[in-house]
Amino acid sequence: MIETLKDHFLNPRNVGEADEPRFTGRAGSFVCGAAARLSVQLDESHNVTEARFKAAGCEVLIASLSILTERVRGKTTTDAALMGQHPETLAVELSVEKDKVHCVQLACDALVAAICEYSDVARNEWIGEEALICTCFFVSEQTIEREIRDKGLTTVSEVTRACNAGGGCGSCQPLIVELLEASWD
Amino acid sequence: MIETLKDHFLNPRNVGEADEPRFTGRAGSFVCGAAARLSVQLDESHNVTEARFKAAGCEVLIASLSILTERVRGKTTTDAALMGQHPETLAVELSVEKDKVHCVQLACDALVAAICEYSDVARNEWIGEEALICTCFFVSEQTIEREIRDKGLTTVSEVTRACNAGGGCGSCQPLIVELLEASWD
Amino acid sequence: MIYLDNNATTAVAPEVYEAMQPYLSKYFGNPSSPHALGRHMKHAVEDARIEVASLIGAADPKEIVFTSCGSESDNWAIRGVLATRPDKKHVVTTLVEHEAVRNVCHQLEKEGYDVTWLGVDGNGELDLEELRNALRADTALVSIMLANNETGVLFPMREIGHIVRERSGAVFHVDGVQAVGKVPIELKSCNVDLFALSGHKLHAPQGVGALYVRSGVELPSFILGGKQEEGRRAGTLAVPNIVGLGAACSLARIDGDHTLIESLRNQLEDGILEGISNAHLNGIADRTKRLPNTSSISFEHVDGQSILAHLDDKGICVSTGSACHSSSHTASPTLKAMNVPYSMAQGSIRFSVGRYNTEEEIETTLDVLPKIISKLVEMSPTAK
Amino acid sequence: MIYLDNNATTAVAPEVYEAMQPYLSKYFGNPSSPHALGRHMKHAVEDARIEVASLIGAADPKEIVFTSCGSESDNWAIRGVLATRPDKKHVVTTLVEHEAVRNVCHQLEKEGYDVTWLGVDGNGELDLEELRNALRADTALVSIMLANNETGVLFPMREIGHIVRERSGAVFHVDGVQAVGKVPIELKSCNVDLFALSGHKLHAPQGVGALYVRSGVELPSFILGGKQEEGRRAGTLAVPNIVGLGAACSLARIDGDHTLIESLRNQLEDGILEGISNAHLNGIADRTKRLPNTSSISFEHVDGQSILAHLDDKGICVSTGSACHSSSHTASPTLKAMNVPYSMAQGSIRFSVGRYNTEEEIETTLDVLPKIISKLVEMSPTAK
Ligand SMILES: Cc1ncc(COP(=O)(O)O)c(C=O)c1O
Ligand SMILES: Cc1ncc(COP(=O)(O)O)c(C=O)c1O
Ligand code: FES
Ligand code: FES
Repeated sequence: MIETLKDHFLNPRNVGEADEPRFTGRAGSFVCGAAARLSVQLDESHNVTEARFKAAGCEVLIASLSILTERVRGKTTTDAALMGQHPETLAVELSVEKDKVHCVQLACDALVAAICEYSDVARNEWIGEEALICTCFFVSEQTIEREIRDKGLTTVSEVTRACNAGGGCGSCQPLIVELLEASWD
Repeated sequence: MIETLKDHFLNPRNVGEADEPRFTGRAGSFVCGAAARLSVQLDESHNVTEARFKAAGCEVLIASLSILTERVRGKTTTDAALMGQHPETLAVELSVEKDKVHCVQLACDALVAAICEYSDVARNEWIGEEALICTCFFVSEQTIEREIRDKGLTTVSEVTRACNAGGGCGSCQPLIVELLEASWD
Repeated sequence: MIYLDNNATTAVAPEVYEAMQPYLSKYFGNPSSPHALGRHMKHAVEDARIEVASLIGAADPKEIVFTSCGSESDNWAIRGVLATRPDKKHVVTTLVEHEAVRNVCHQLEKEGYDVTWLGVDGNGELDLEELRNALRADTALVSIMLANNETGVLFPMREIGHIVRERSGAVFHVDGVQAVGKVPIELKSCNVDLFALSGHKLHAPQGVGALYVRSGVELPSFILGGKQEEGRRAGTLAVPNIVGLGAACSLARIDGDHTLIESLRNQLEDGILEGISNAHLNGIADRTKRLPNTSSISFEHVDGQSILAHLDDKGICVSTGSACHSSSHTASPTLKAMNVPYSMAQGSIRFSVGRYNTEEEIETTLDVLPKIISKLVEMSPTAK
Repeated sequence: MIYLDNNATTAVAPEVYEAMQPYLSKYFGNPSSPHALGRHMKHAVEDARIEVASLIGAADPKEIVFTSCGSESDNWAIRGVLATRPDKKHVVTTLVEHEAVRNVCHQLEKEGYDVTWLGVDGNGELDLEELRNALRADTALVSIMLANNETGVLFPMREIGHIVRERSGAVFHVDGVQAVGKVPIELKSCNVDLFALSGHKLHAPQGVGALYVRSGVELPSFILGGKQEEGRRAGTLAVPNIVGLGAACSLARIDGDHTLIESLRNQLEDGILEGISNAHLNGIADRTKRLPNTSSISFEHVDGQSILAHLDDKGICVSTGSACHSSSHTASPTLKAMNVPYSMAQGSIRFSVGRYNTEEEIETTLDVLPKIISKLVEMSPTAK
């Protein structure tokens, strides 16, 4: 176990709950019995001002949460979500063994889930002219529809490659699927 | 391995062939590949004056032959045969392991076979009034027939118990069987 | 270093090491060889066999066959019995066996055997009535452990043997791996046919075990080859290890007082249960019904792996459930069978005291542990 | 004591003992345990695995699975392969395998398998054309040793592997127990799927072996239980022994020059064949086709057991045929397969030289042996 990991496990940073306005994500595994809860507080420009966690689980889970909550502070929700989308990067950095990668994944899942909660809220509260689908990359419904139509896209990942939508926290992916289905009719 | 056995194996007594008149017995085993040849020289009173052996086999076989050839010297053929009939006695005396008892047995078999050779010759050369069946215990045909008839005997071991016949080298047992069969008719 | 993981493995005792040492240096040879070196090795093996036989009260040293570990002994016992009775397709075992029995029985199910899995109550105890009812005309084998590796709960081997004999023609195999050296055992007066043990649980080295095979019980070899062990287990005998096992059995027999070990365990168990509010004992409270050295304790809302890692950081070695689980993450089947709630089972720690622990070590543990637990409870998403 | 029985077992090398010693005293723990002691043990095991892999030229240390002995490795290989291919009922092996393969194949015949037993010629060599013709669509396994334990004759593993691959879908298992540490081996460049070795044949302690399982070859566990060895072999790892095996492999690799051993063997063999008129070599005369340390010699009209016992009396340790036979008395199947006449086979002695023999010891042997033989010839009922 490398020193960083050990240090973050033994002296976890940011244990607890973020202050309001707070968005919370959960993750758990019935396989290993671990449970994690991660909450972020955001300022008006969607930057993370605070991130905190609670968890019951192994060293890797706890250290990962401790590291992630440190790293996302000051980041935009999009960057935070992208960080959560790449557990393998963190796993490699921490030299985590293969059978423990899923614990890093759990921590990342909790982070992504917190950002998703924010995205869902932000999308619903959006009052712009065009409906906002992807809050992570600020992509409107019209833009996505145009991309689908013009380029004949058929899958979410094609859409993401074309205009980023769906490539952050992923909360908008079900909506993108709906737009794809509508375009087939 | 006890000392006597070891001594007799390393310094076997009586290797070679007895002088004439010589009676020879052989024994061998296809299981362990051992082969033994034991010869005795007898004086006119049927006492063993010399016993010698040759053998290819294990320590136990060779030591047993060495011991037997020593012990039978001066014995009557009957006592020699009886010694050969009790390999288990020698095996216990030499603390031979269970899976090596058959090697003691082989040595004894060679001794008994030598005495049998003598008995067969002696029986054929017998010129007394009544036919001699058991040369070991000097029992005549008539005696055996009477025992069979009077006591209603039906097996060789019953005959042996009744009059000793057959209890030495055993070479007369086929003849006793014939007498038993004749008595049934 | 405070080692409270003696059910996972034990340190080689200095007495054992001393006995083995010549067999790793000046003495060598194959015990099957009839020359002087071989005979010397054979004597050493036979002396060890006598020691093993006396520790477990076998009627005859010939009933002991050396193997490489407890798992081999268990596998051999089960497979061997079934091979001799191809027409009987029913096996009785429990839900709380070690994997060495459990996984073989799972495999048997795949092969078409009918396996009855006896459950346990909240205390980890069997219902002997359930056993009685499980026995059938086609029951080939009953395989029930003597002492549970996680909770230390003891099963009534003598009574079970009696029931098996009375009610069936089944062979009775006992996984005694955790019990040997910790509680008195006298097999000759029990209806036990086969009994597995493993050296490294009683201060012999890893890599040697034995199977007791009661005289008259037919058991074909598991490993075929040479005629070692009277044709019952092929493979050149592991003389240094076997000598070590003999020495360990002799040590356990002569110096087998568990009063100290038991008092240390009690001190630890009492200290934890009294001092830590979310701590709960797994297994029956009555200590006469458990091994003298084992405490399995669940800390609610907390994860066992992080307790283990924090203790490790303080130089204290323990297990979560059974050490053998530690690289998989599935919840312990033993605790599940005992109906320990999930939130508790996840936070279970096995403390297993041994010959070389001291009161001071227990005190240190009792000082360190509550702080770790309260820190973890604070961090828990489920505790309030 | 002059030990010329190194094919039966070898002395633990001082370097090996030194490597093991800490693992029998200050270091202990279960390599499956995640705490500090367990991790230390695990590292030791993984280091040993790398050593074994390099000695036999495996592509990846993960291909090495530790077992308890060569016999277990052989049994596992054969049983494991057949379990994965229940529809294929044909096995090819030779008449001169060690019992650990031979007796499993005999058992297979009883279970309904069709076993082709390849013969050997008077030199102890295989006919590869016979192998080619034996391979069939339903051949599940080919099991052929690398070096014969009695005669030291080497089989062409590389060519055999090529033929097996080219002509069939069979898995190729090699019993390499006598070869490892005596001849260079590079499995990654051969078509070998499984390869058995045993520590005590190369100066590691008795009680540890390994099976090489080529990446991608499916092989269910032989011993079921815990998840040790990535679920491939249950049972707490025998760390001291495994460390010993690692050290022995490292020793064999770094200090693996057999020039001295070979010259001693040649001196002995030449001395016997030239000096004793009824002595005949068993196995091919060409020494490049035999192990560098082994001479099997038959002394006509004389019994091997008594030669052995006389040599033993003079402090010289040898074997009759294979040491494993010594408590049974059946003639050696290997010599029988080579058509060695009965009167010669009975008088066969295996001399196997090792790392610690000296020229002086060979001279003593060459001085003592002719006297013993002539004494025994004199005593023989069949010699004239
Ligand atoms: C060729 C061969 N295979 C297998 C074995 C069996 O090895 P072990 O005795 O370690 O089980 C031996 C050793 O006797 C051998 O020589
Ligand atoms: C109850 C029980 N049975 C069997 C075993 C297996 O023993 P070994 O690891 O020696 O194979 C163990 C040890 O882990 C055990 O605790
Ligand atoms: S809203 Fe996060 S990826 Fe679109
Ligand atoms: S002749 Fe010897 S027993 Fe009768």
